Amino acid sequence: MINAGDTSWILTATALVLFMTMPGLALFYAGLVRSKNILSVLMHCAAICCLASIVWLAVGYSLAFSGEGAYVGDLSKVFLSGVTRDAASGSIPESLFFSFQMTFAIITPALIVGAYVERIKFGAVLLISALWLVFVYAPVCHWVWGGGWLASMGVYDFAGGIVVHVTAGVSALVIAKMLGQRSGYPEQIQPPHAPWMVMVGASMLWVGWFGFNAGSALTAGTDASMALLVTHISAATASLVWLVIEWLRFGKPSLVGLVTGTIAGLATITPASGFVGPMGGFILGLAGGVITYYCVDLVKGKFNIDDSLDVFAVHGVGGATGTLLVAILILPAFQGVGLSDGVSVMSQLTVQATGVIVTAVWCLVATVIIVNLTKRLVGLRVDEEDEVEGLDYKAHGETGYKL
Amino acid sequence: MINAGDTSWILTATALVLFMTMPGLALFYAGLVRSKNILSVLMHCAAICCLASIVWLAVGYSLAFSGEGAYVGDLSKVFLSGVTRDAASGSIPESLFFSFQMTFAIITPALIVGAYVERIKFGAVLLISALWLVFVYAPVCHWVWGGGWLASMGVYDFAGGIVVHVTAGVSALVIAKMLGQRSGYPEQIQPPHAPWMVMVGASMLWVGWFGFNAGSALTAGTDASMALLVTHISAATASLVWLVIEWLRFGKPSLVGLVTGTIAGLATITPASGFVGPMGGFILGLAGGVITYYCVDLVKGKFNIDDSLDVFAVHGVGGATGTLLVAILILPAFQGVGLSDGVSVMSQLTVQATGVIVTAVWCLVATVIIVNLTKRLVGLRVDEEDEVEGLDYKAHGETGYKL
Amino acid sequence: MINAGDTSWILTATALVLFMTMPGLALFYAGLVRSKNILSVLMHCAAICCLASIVWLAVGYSLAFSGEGAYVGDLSKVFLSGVTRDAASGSIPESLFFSFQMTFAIITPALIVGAYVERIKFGAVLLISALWLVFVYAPVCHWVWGGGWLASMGVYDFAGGIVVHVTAGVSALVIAKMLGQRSGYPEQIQPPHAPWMVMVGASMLWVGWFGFNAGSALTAGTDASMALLVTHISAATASLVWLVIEWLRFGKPSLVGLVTGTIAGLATITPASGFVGPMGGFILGLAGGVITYYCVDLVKGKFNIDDSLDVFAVHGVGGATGTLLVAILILPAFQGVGLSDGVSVMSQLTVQATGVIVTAVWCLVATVIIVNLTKRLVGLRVDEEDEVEGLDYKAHGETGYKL
Amino acid sequence: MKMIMAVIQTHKLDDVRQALNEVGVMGMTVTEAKGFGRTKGHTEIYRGAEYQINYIPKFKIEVVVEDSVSDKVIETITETANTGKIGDGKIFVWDIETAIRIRTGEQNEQAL
Amino acid sequence: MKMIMAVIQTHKLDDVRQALNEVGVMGMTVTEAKGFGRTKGHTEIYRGAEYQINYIPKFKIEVVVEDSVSDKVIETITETANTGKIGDGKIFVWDIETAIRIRTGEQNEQAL
Amino acid sequence: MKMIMAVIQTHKLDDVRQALNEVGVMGMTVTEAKGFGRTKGHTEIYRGAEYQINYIPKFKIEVVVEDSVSDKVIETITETANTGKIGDGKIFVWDIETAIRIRTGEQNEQAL
Ligand SMILES: Nc1ncnc2c1ncn2[C@@H]1O[C@H](COP(=O)(O)OP(=O)(O)O)[C@@H](O)[C@H]1O
Ligand SMILES: Nc1ncnc2c1ncn2[C@@H]1O[C@H](COP(=O)(O)OP(=O)(O)O)[C@@H](O)[C@H]1O
Ligand SMILES: Nc1ncnc2c1ncn2[C@@H]1O[C@H](COP(=O)(O)OP(=O)(O)O)[C@@H](O)[C@H]1O
Repeated sequence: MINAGDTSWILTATALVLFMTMPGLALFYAGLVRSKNILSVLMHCAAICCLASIVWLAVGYSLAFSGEGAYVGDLSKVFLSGVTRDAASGSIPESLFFSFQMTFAIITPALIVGAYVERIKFGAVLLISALWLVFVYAPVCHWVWGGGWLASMGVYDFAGGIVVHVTAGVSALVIAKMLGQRSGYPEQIQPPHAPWMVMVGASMLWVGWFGFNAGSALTAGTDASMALLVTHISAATASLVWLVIEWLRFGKPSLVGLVTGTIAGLATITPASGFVGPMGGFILGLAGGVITYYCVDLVKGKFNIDDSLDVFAVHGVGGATGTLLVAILILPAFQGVGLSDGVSVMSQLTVQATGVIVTAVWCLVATVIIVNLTKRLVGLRVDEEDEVEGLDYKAHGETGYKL
Repeated sequence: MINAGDTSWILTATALVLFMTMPGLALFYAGLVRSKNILSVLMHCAAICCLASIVWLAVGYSLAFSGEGAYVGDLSKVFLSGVTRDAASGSIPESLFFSFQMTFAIITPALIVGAYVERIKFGAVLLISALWLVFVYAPVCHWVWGGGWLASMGVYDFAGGIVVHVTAGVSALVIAKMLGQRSGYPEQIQPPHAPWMVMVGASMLWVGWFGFNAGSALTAGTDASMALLVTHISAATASLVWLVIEWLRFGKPSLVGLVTGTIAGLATITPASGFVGPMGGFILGLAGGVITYYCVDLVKGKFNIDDSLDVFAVHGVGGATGTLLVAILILPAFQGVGLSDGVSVMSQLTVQATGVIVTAVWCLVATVIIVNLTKRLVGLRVDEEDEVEGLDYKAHGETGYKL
Repeated sequence: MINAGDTSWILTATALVLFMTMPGLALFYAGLVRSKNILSVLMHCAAICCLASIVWLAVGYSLAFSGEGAYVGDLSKVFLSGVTRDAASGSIPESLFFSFQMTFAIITPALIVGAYVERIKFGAVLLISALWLVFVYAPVCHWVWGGGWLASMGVYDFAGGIVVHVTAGVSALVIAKMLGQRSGYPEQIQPPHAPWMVMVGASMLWVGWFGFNAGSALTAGTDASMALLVTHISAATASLVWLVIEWLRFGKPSLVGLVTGTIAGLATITPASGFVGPMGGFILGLAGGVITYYCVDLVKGKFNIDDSLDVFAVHGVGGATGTLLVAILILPAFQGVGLSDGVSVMSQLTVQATGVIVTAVWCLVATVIIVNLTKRLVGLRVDEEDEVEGLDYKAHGETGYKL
Repeated sequence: MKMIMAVIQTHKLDDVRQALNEVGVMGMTVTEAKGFGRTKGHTEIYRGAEYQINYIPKFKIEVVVEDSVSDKVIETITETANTGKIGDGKIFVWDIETAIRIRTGEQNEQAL
Repeated sequence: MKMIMAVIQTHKLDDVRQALNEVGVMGMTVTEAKGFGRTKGHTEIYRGAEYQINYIPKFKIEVVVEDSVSDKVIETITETANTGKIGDGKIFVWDIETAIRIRTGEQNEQAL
Repeated sequence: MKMIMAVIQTHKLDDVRQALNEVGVMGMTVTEAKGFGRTKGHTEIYRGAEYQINYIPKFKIEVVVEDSVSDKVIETITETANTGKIGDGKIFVWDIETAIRIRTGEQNEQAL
């Protein structure tokens, strides 16, 4: 039976999560690249938003949320056929549940954009994103939220630590590796061309994340309220962690550093947001902030992979951290909701780890195949000259700034 | 009896629709002009927002939503006199209904800004907008939503295909024609000075449009949920249509092109958003995308009218398209809600066409009178030199960028 | 007993009020300074947002909203200890009430940023903000909203005329005075480097203010609806007041002027938003607009205090104006809710005045101490050279624009 | 060859460019500049106070031409950039020793 | 006449302008430039890594004056633009053949 | 001393800078410029219509060097800035009378 209060909140949450991508994430990423590529990044996010919506309507939603399969849904709901106007999903209309989930299916491939900016072909962006949604996102979404095998194991992933951040992060790393570094990397790479734009994007992501995490309660009550609270605390804490580390290390805390911490804190709390209390949010912010900071170094410095905007280090690692720690921070001792009866921290931890690892492996395998296929069909990189002159004009015929 | 869930959603929707104008539409338009006029466009939108709010309180709301008249309301609710604090309108407070409708009365004249940018006198903007609200918007709003003659005929216009987009589009065309082209048009006209700003504005419009269309349900239930869904699908589809056309035609899909498609798709679905299903949304996106794309050429290329930011081609034509197609796509065959008993597609189509045509004619006549009057009273255009040097400094004493 | 409709609205309102600071206020302020300091201003707002959240969780909320004390709360709710997941506060979860109030505790110290931009040490920003929250904001919040002595006196402050605007305004003036003017003030001070950014920030503040004022009803009903309406009317009216004054005085109404009026109108209506009707909103807009306009001159021109972004003149004076006028405009004669039985306008006015004056005095005293302490501990100003070269690079190692 | 450097009003750039084109100038280089001269800049109002903007945006044009045509070019610029208002700008001329076209390495007259 | 072109620290512009004003310079043209010299630019930190920004923002001033006053002008700039720190910049001087005021067509000395 | 002014393709700046460094050029000043020459600018599509962008962004490099090394420097620029495509740019050279290092007041050769 449909509840107007719950429906009202999820309508709002859907708007908030769309806002995270359009324009939140788009601005966050666009400010980080060089000015000659700003429009291409905005274009990637916008085009993925549109394409993902159609793919979700066509097959994505059905593969994720229909049928009884352990590994993937069926095709009974393609184009929402058979879903009547007044069909309900819990206390909200199914049409709304579809839309809310769609906004997740939009932002997840858009997160990956950060891995391949400034050098990828636009055609490859579209093809990779579409295939990835169908073969990676939809199945994993089914495993965790669609009644699949991980759900049956009792995995905890409230708003997408596994479904969104681990999948995006791992696939981002794979794509970055296969695509290769930007020409002139790392010497000629410049710091963000518009830190103010990065901050604005991050702020929009923060606000939108309330819809992302608190909306995942699918009702407007205590779960949503506590989810909002812990989400905020984790974001604030991780931001301060980055600020402090930079201050100690370089004597100058930076704006881009602080807001990177914000995103790290948000990604980390995501899987736990429905299960932990304020203290849990605080601890996750601390952990997520510290770990992601050092992982950025690790990926670029050690592995020497040009995951250009640090999607893996921030989202993948952050999401995984939260997914694992929830097994402990869920305890009432940390103001959490507590584990189900008969479940021990260890056993839950095993389930959580299984979820993270199996998902990571699946992302790795599938992404390698998708990227190779794309390479054959449309090619991956623009040629050197276009890359040097910038994608804005070369790929889209526009220039970012005309002052 | 007031429902908290419905009220909650319409409070949110009101914020979303205000957000569409401030700053959504303002940024969308400001990014499209030359940098010497960016502030004047923001100023037009902001000033209209303030002025329209007061006009709406003074007479607009009363003319649109009071009394029994077939053509216009009465003055019983000027300044909301007689509307008690706890007066209800359906399941929400009337004060909220007033505010929600006010945000429509704000964005509609603001849409027209796109027709006269870069050359109009600021005084003319204010005078035209105020008169237009009283003599065009309020009456038409009454015809369709205030129990006027079109409502009695059973016209379908869920969120403003006729009331908002046809009125704004037609009047925009008239004003552009009467005002004349920008000096140096078309040779010296430059492409958008800040495509990134256009994209940000369009994204905000997209998100805000959820409040516009789903809010028009005035309740938080299945109607609102399905309206949100089809609105999104139409926007995504039309965006991809523009992307594909540009790609085929020029080999380079542009960011401004894609987001123009977004707005076209949103305008097109508006009148139909409460009556059609996903398939209807998809078809409207296709139709709206294709038709508006070619109408832009038509107006500027053939008619040679400098409707500078294509208000007529995108909003007028899009809104009209949706208003007509709803008569067909409302059928259950397309997942629609179906026509009322005894009504045939043809008869409904006639009603819809009547609404569009009569409204267009009224806009034409009234706008011609309003513009002529304005010309006499305050003049229409700034002088050539001010136009060349830019309105930002000449009309507002400011400069857009000081880096 | 928790109501989903009310909860839904306050969840949304919380997001809206966070949005006011991140990025609304940050952009509003960043656009007003010179381009060499844009990032430092964004950094101040973002860092305060994070720090204030943690301080609020640690002690702020408890000091403001726990216990029976007349002057300050107790420590029973530090880190929300003892607040169970399903604890309710009225018809919403207490966790949500905490978060909603937290967003107020974030924006209030952030408002003060406008007083000390372009010359303060980053360390001083953090220390002053933290101490100020604990020793000024939390107590005053308790006086008015936490059952303290002003509440007992029956003071009217619906959404923070005293708690937010008077406190921020007065403390801003004190800090500006103690900090001293920017080097080269006033000759070398430049007008806003990015008026467009100021307008975008102001627009976000306007939209977010719906959450601020209408959210303060803590329910989704007639109070929230009327609060939204009067808030909007006051904002629109005050904007037009500034527009008209500038037009008459200089012949050129400016964008920055108009949106400054918007903020003035919003600050002025805040304390009255739950008690007055449309007419009251209109009158408050007029009064707030005129008074703040002339106070800006007064502070900078006469007192010669470099309250750089006019926090006192716009927020302090606006908030005080509304706090006093509510005693009259609350009358049914002005469509208000009326005074409680046996209370006369005069007696209420005395209560309101007492609230404003005592709060102002407390802010003055406490701020002087806090600033002196900060001076000793970390110092207040960057050295001349850093100030001349700009805080962005000198304090944060970044540059605002790389085109 | 001569370097002809002109500082002109921003809104005159297109006219000057076209005029130079017509007298056969093949190329020019333009930079945004801030000018300061008799015209002491404009004022902007911000929250009731007047602020002096000391510099006026100008375009600086640099054209290198053969000696033979330099007078014609100077004349053309003087005419087209002229509005008779203070702030119209200046033209400065000096000798160029060598000119090279990077693409081909051609020198002097051939390079222009 | 002489063209005196100076590349200076950005924050010295106002001082230099005033000083030149006092020694009677009627006009100058300023452009934003990126300098590269002994001072090898600054570093920015981005997510834990240091990035070298090779260029330092500078202002390029161009003043054309009569031969007689050029030494005075050069001196003035050298003094006011000097901070004693590396990166203070350079002054380059060369001969100008003709100067024209676009507004009036006046030539040379009259044009300055 | 000679002023060597070169207008080059924007994406060639880093290469040129490094090359000059290697031949011992201690400093240079760079300004953003809009070029106009044989290459008549590019076109942008906006809502179905083509727009001509008349100017192409270029970088203008100014290097002052001793006469002795000027040929080497010119050569170096010509080589590194060359892509063989139209629009590669130009180099212009003229005599400098005086050069001063603001920081020290050193003159001419010592100032470079
Ligand atoms: N002596 C000079 N050296 C270099 N540039 C100059 C000089 N005098 C004027 N200019 C440039 O010419 C522009 C116009 O000069 P100005 O004196 O304002 O107008 P007018 O030349 O019509 O008297 C100035 O803005 C400045 O850019
Ligand atoms: N040979 C040169 N040609 C042109 N500009 C130069 C030259 N050398 C230095 N400059 C300009 O002067 C600025 C300051 O020079 P630099 O060597 O950094 O400091 P200093 O002159 O105090 O040694 C440089 O940033 C550059 O813009
Ligand atoms: N006569 C000239 N004076 C000044 N700058 C010039 C001149 N001719 C060309 N330039 C500059 O050189 C650039 C390249 O010239 P162009 O003719 O387009 O290519 P190319 O030199 O390869 O023929 C132009 O964009 C312009 O900036």
